[in-house]
Amino acid sequence: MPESLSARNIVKRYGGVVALSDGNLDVHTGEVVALIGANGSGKSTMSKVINGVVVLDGGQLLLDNNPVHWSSPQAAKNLGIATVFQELSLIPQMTVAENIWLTREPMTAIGTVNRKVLHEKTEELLSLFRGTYKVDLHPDDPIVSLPSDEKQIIEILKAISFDPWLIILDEATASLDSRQVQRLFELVEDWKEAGKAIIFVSHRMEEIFRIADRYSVLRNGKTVGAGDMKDVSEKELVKLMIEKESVFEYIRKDSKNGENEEKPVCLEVKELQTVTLKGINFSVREGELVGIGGLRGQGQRELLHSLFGDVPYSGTVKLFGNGYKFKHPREAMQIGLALVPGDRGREGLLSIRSILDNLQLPSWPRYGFPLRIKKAKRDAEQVGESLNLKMAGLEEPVSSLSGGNAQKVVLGKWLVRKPKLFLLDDPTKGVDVGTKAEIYSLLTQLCDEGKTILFYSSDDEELIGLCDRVLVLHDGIIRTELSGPSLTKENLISASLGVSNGFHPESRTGGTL
Amino acid sequence: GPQATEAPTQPPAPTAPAATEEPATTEEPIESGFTIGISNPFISSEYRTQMIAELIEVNQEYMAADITTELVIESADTDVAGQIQQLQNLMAQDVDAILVNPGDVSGLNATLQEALDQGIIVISVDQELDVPGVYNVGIDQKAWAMESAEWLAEKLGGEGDIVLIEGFPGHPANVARMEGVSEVLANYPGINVLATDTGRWDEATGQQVMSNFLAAYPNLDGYWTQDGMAIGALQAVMAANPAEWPQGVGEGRCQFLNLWEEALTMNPDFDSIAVANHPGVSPTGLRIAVNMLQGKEVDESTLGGANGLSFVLPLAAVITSENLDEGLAMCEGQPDAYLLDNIMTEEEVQQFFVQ
Amino acid sequence: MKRFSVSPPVAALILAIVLFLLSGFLPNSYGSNVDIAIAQATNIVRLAVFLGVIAAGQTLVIISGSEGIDLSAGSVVTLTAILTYVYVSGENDRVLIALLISLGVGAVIGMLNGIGVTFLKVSPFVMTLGMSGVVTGAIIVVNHGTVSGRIAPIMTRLIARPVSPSIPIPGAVVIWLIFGVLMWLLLERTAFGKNLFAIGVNRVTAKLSGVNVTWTNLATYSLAGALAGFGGFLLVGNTGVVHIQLGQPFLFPSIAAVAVGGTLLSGGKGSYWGTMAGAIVLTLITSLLTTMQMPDSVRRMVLGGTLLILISIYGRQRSLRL
Amino acid sequence: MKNRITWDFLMTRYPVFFPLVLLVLSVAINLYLQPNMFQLSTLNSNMRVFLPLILLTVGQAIVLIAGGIDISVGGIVSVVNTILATRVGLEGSSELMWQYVLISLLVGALAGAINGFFIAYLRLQPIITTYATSFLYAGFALFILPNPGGGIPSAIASVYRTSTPLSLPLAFYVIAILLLVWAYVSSTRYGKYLFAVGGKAEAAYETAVPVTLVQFSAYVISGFMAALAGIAITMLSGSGNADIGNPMTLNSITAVVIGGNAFSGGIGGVAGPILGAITLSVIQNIISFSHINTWWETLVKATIIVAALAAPGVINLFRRRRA
Ligand SMILES: Nc1ncnc2c1ncn2[C@@H]1O[C@H](COP(=O)(O)OP(=O)(O)OP(=O)(O)O)[C@@H](O)[C@H]1O
Ligand SMILES: Nc1ncnc2c1ncn2[C@@H]1O[C@H](COP(=O)(O)OP(=O)(O)OP(=O)(O)O)[C@@H](O)[C@H]1O
Ligand SMILES: [Mg+2]
Ligand SMILES: [Mg+2]
Repeated sequence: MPESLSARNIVKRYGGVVALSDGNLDVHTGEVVALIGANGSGKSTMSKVINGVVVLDGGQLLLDNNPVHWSSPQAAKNLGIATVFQELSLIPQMTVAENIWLTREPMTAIGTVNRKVLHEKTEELLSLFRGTYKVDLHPDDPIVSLPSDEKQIIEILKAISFDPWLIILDEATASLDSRQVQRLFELVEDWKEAGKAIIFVSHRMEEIFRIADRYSVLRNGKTVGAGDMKDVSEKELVKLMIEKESVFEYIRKDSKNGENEEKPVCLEVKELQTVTLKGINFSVREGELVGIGGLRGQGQRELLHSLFGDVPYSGTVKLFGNGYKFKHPREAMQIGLALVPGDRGREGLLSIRSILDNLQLPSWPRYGFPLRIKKAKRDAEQVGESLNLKMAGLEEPVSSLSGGNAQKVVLGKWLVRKPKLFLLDDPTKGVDVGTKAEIYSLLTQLCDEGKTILFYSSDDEELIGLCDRVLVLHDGIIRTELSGPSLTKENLISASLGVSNGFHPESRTGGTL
Repeated sequence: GPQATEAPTQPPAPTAPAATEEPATTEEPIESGFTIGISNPFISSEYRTQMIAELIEVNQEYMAADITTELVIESADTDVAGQIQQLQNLMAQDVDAILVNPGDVSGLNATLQEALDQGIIVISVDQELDVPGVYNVGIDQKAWAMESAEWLAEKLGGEGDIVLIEGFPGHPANVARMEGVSEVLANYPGINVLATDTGRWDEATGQQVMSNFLAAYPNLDGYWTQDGMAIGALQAVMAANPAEWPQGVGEGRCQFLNLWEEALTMNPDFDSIAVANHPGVSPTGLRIAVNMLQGKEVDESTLGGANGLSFVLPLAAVITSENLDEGLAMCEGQPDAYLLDNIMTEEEVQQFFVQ
Repeated sequence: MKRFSVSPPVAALILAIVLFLLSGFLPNSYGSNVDIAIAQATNIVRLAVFLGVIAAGQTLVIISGSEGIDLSAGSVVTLTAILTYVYVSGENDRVLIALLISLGVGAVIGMLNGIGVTFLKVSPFVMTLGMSGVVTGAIIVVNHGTVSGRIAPIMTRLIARPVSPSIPIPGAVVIWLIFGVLMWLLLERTAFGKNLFAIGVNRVTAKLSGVNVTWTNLATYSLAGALAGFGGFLLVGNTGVVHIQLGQPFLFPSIAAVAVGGTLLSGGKGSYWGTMAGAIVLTLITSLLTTMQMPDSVRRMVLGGTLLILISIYGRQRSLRL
Repeated sequence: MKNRITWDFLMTRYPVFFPLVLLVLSVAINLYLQPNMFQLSTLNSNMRVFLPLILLTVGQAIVLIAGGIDISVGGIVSVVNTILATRVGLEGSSELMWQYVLISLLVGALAGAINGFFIAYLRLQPIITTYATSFLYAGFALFILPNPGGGIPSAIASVYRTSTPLSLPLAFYVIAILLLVWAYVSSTRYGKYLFAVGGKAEAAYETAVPVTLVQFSAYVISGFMAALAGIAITMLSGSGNADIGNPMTLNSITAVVIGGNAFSGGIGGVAGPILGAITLSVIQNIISFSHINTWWETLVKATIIVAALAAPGVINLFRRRRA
């Protein structure tokens, strides 16, 4: 088993776009290296260089100080390099078991896949995350039917299924809730102990400081710093990443809580029921920023999507004083709603279309006939600037953007329309710290302007830092509402686990939460 | 009919020379109550629709006279396997005779042999088959083509540049026709064939090919073509309207005759000849089949073809500038796609039988 | 480093011109006679018009994605050509209504396709193939060999004849150019066009961005049917006669024209300019093969080979390994 | 909820379910119209006619599973037919036949390899590529045999036409073998690769599946199956015709879809398409025996096929209405 892998002076271009100009990375067994950088700085590209998915334009890979060259992902895999891809590498139509073991299926003597062993081995892997699934996963479940966090877990299990020595986790935590992240980190500790090497990519500083031993920072495709985690502070890292002093200020609006009391109610939900939701009641006032918390898959997505007219429901929804029952998102948009969906590739983007087409998709009808393209471009450019979008041009396909920049497009297309009520499903997923801060200030600014925001996040810090109050969903109902002083991490976690505020039954009895 | 039998009908002994050896021939021939099957693998053409319509019409006569009880028509756009299935289905329905317009010259042989073995009378219409025991009814394709080629050569005075637009290369009818054309042109060394192309027996393609030819050879003297392609070719000439119109061969279809009339208004010197490969051969074949079923003996001296089993029918109509008016009169009340036709009467088909 | 790239429509057009110029060296070709060369070029473009118009609907359904394709286009062309022919029966003042009938009948058939594809989730390939059979069946039922009619002089005048004696460009070509501009407007300068591209790429995204996917898809198939109907109307104006297989020979070439024009067959990306160029290239190749004397077998092989080379030049998909 | 899962479960996990229902239904109707349908001679004469399409459909099904489409299969059938008809000839020996059967299979695989090369290695779009190669193959067939004719010895043809070992049509054995081979192949690693590549090629590539090789192989298989179909139809017709395969292509695709395979790839199998191919042919029989007016036949047949294609969708729509 190899002991170390190094990337030296890596150059990688996509057509005219330079993704990496001078990428460097060292990783040794028994350690976790955090690969950090802003959106589009080249982290995923670096991962794909290491696992042989892309062709190098320059530089060298060294395995135990010997130059190696991958001719295909197969070659890297054969030498024990496994990857959790940011955009996942699962075949939707195939089952969990088939996906995990694809290319390494246990075989029978006559050359067929040994389904029994396949089942057993899959069950064994699935048990690693047991308890964090909403409903128990089965080896025969097709991938299409899974929510995004469970897909993410399958992708992780797939990567570790062949006992690699190097595991690349490219934003593997972005879709996971805190409990799942916790489980993953426990596993990472085990792997470390077992002498594996781990490359960890994440935009969550807290996670990085929790798990990583060393760091390596990319900025615009160039490695600008590396070292031991114990030697740096969060501020220093951020500065390396984005060449700016810390932007880390959540703008809490405690002062405003009172103000909002007088504002009119703009959203009122009564007994909303769907397949997963079992009767949701709440109301939101104009200008409020209300968070939705809870573990993944408790109905948050369904709540946002049903409010947006994408999922049928029963119950009543009053918006801006009138009752509505939308049959199509278009109707919701018309009265000023906007939805930023959680799965940007599947629900938010038109991959092969231009950035312009993506930004303007909901707004074309506003540009008359024939469409006033020049004006559309100007508007799109403005949004791009306001979001700090890193792109080669509006005409480039959106697939050429890095994950975080693509996320900005998903958010940006609604800004063009100036909606009144935002429904956000994990809008900062995969977004770098700098941009996150910008998005936060954008959101607070929107609220100041009288817009209302309903905001789900898988990042608890974000909910606490940003929201006026948080509705915590558990098993399809609002279990707890937290606001003001009760809005603490501890309360959020216990409420997420289905524990009512103030009580600490079952597992948490001994804790000091 | 009362005589409808489940046992295969006995064919009249003399007409099945090689195929079957009947052990016990019934003495009195069955005179009525016949079921006749039609197998047609191609429907997307006016020739075939006219053919089917005429078959139905002629059969009405026999039905009225209680001679036939049913005409089972298997007609669809299909391939060789599909036509084999058609024939099998006809056999499964105990038909007494099969009229087949074959989509493949030899692909049906084994299946037709099975039909013959069951004692079914098999007549191939429109296309000659080389299966001992199978009768053929149709025109002489070669003679048909020679007629119009001869006219063209004479019209040009044996001198000039011409092009040829043929049907499906490799299709037996086309092969026979092109042979005829070559034979005629061999007698006119002054006529120079610049190019040959396929119009796929299709008006639009014929038009396209002719347009190309007109663009490539602005001084063309004449063109020879056949069937529906003639309409497309004339359309192309009218659209291009060259200073000197080439002389061209036409088709015995009302649409063409109308177009001819119209062309004369553009260019009074235009001349043509219209010959039809008429669908009436099939209903004539039906009459022959019925007569055979009724036990009439075929006068083999009237037959031709490779196996001496071919009924060769005369051409239906040859329209030139002399009798164009007659042709137009024949089209009176007929649809545009109507092919000038001739179905032999019951009396006329008696010429093929021993009196 | 700026990427060097030529858009597929331009590439196809350049290719057509080069091929045409090279064809001058072939025996039996125009050689050095400019008049004949122009006549030949005009003729090719004129022939391309009908393929081009029939391929317009094809372009739309292919862009709409989810394996969108319209295999009923050929039989719709035949049907509307027959309807026009029968209805007009030589009278100029019936032409406009005949045009509306053609568009309407085409749209209805297209809508049936659309219903099958959007609501019943039948894959477009087989849905439209089945519909093609239904339409052919209907043609046979309605007019088993009894078509009677005639096109009106004004149709011949506008479609088949040159614009004026001094301008030897056929009317059809002018109609096609106007048609091309309208198609461009539709695809690039209307919200419908933008929505069409969107559903071609990702229907879920489209829906969540307010696009009425169902309606857009339905409208696209209906429009494609209507355009095929228009193709039938134009075609009969050129041929002057009808027959049961009038439109069928245009079917697969119409798909090929779309592909040669650089439109992504998997949807979401493409242009009508490309299809126009593709139609010209295909017609050109067939015409050139016609004037070259070779057996039909060789001709088919050359056509297949040329198509392969054409799409190899610029029809290549993204590599899995970047 | 439970009910819904059962239906979806049947439709997605057992794609054979619906085609089986269709087949049973159409066979029942056919049986009603033609009571002697299950007599050995009738059964055999039907099955021998269906077999070429069945073979072709199996190859098409595999290409569709792998996310492609092959519209050159008819051309390959023609090439094989013309090779056999010209090389073996009406007077040929059975050794000669065997020899050219093997050569035909190689030729079919080679033709498939040409398709596979352009699609997998040059990354051209499948529909248009196989459309182009269909001209190559059809042209080549015409080149080999410009005029219909030739053939194979009738003794050999009659082996195909009349063999009924153990009182079952030969075709049943062929179908059984096809099903067995597929049952094996689909549970091998290669089988998983086919589905993975058809499901999502990029993800398969990142998982180190040899994507191009798998795509390539699917076309080789399709070419091989087309050659088998070509051999079968030559045995059936006993003669050569360069256009013999052309009309079969679209039927093979319809059969695959009736058989429950998704056009988008990654789903389905081979059993469904085989049932689909038989159903298509049985529908033709139903039309024959129901004695409807000739002029209506095409319309009725096409309508039945469209209805069969739309049936699952109608059922789903109805179910959703209720839910
Ligand atoms: N397939 C592609 N084609 C063209 N450009 C690409 C492609 N993939 C990535 N890029 C570009 O390469 C650069 C680096 O992208 P990469 O995905 O490595 O960023 P990242 O650091 O992973 O960002 P994120 O945090 O947003 O995931 C970006 O500018 C991106 O636009
Ligand atoms: N995940 C998906 N992948 C591909 N196509 C999809 C997917 N989800 C939906 N579609 C397709 O999108 C089309 C429209 O879906 P849907 O009916 O949900 O949207 P809509 O028509 O915009 O909404 P509505 O019917 O409520 O007006 C359907 O044809 C469906 O097949
Ligand atoms: Mg990334
Ligand atoms: Mg819908």
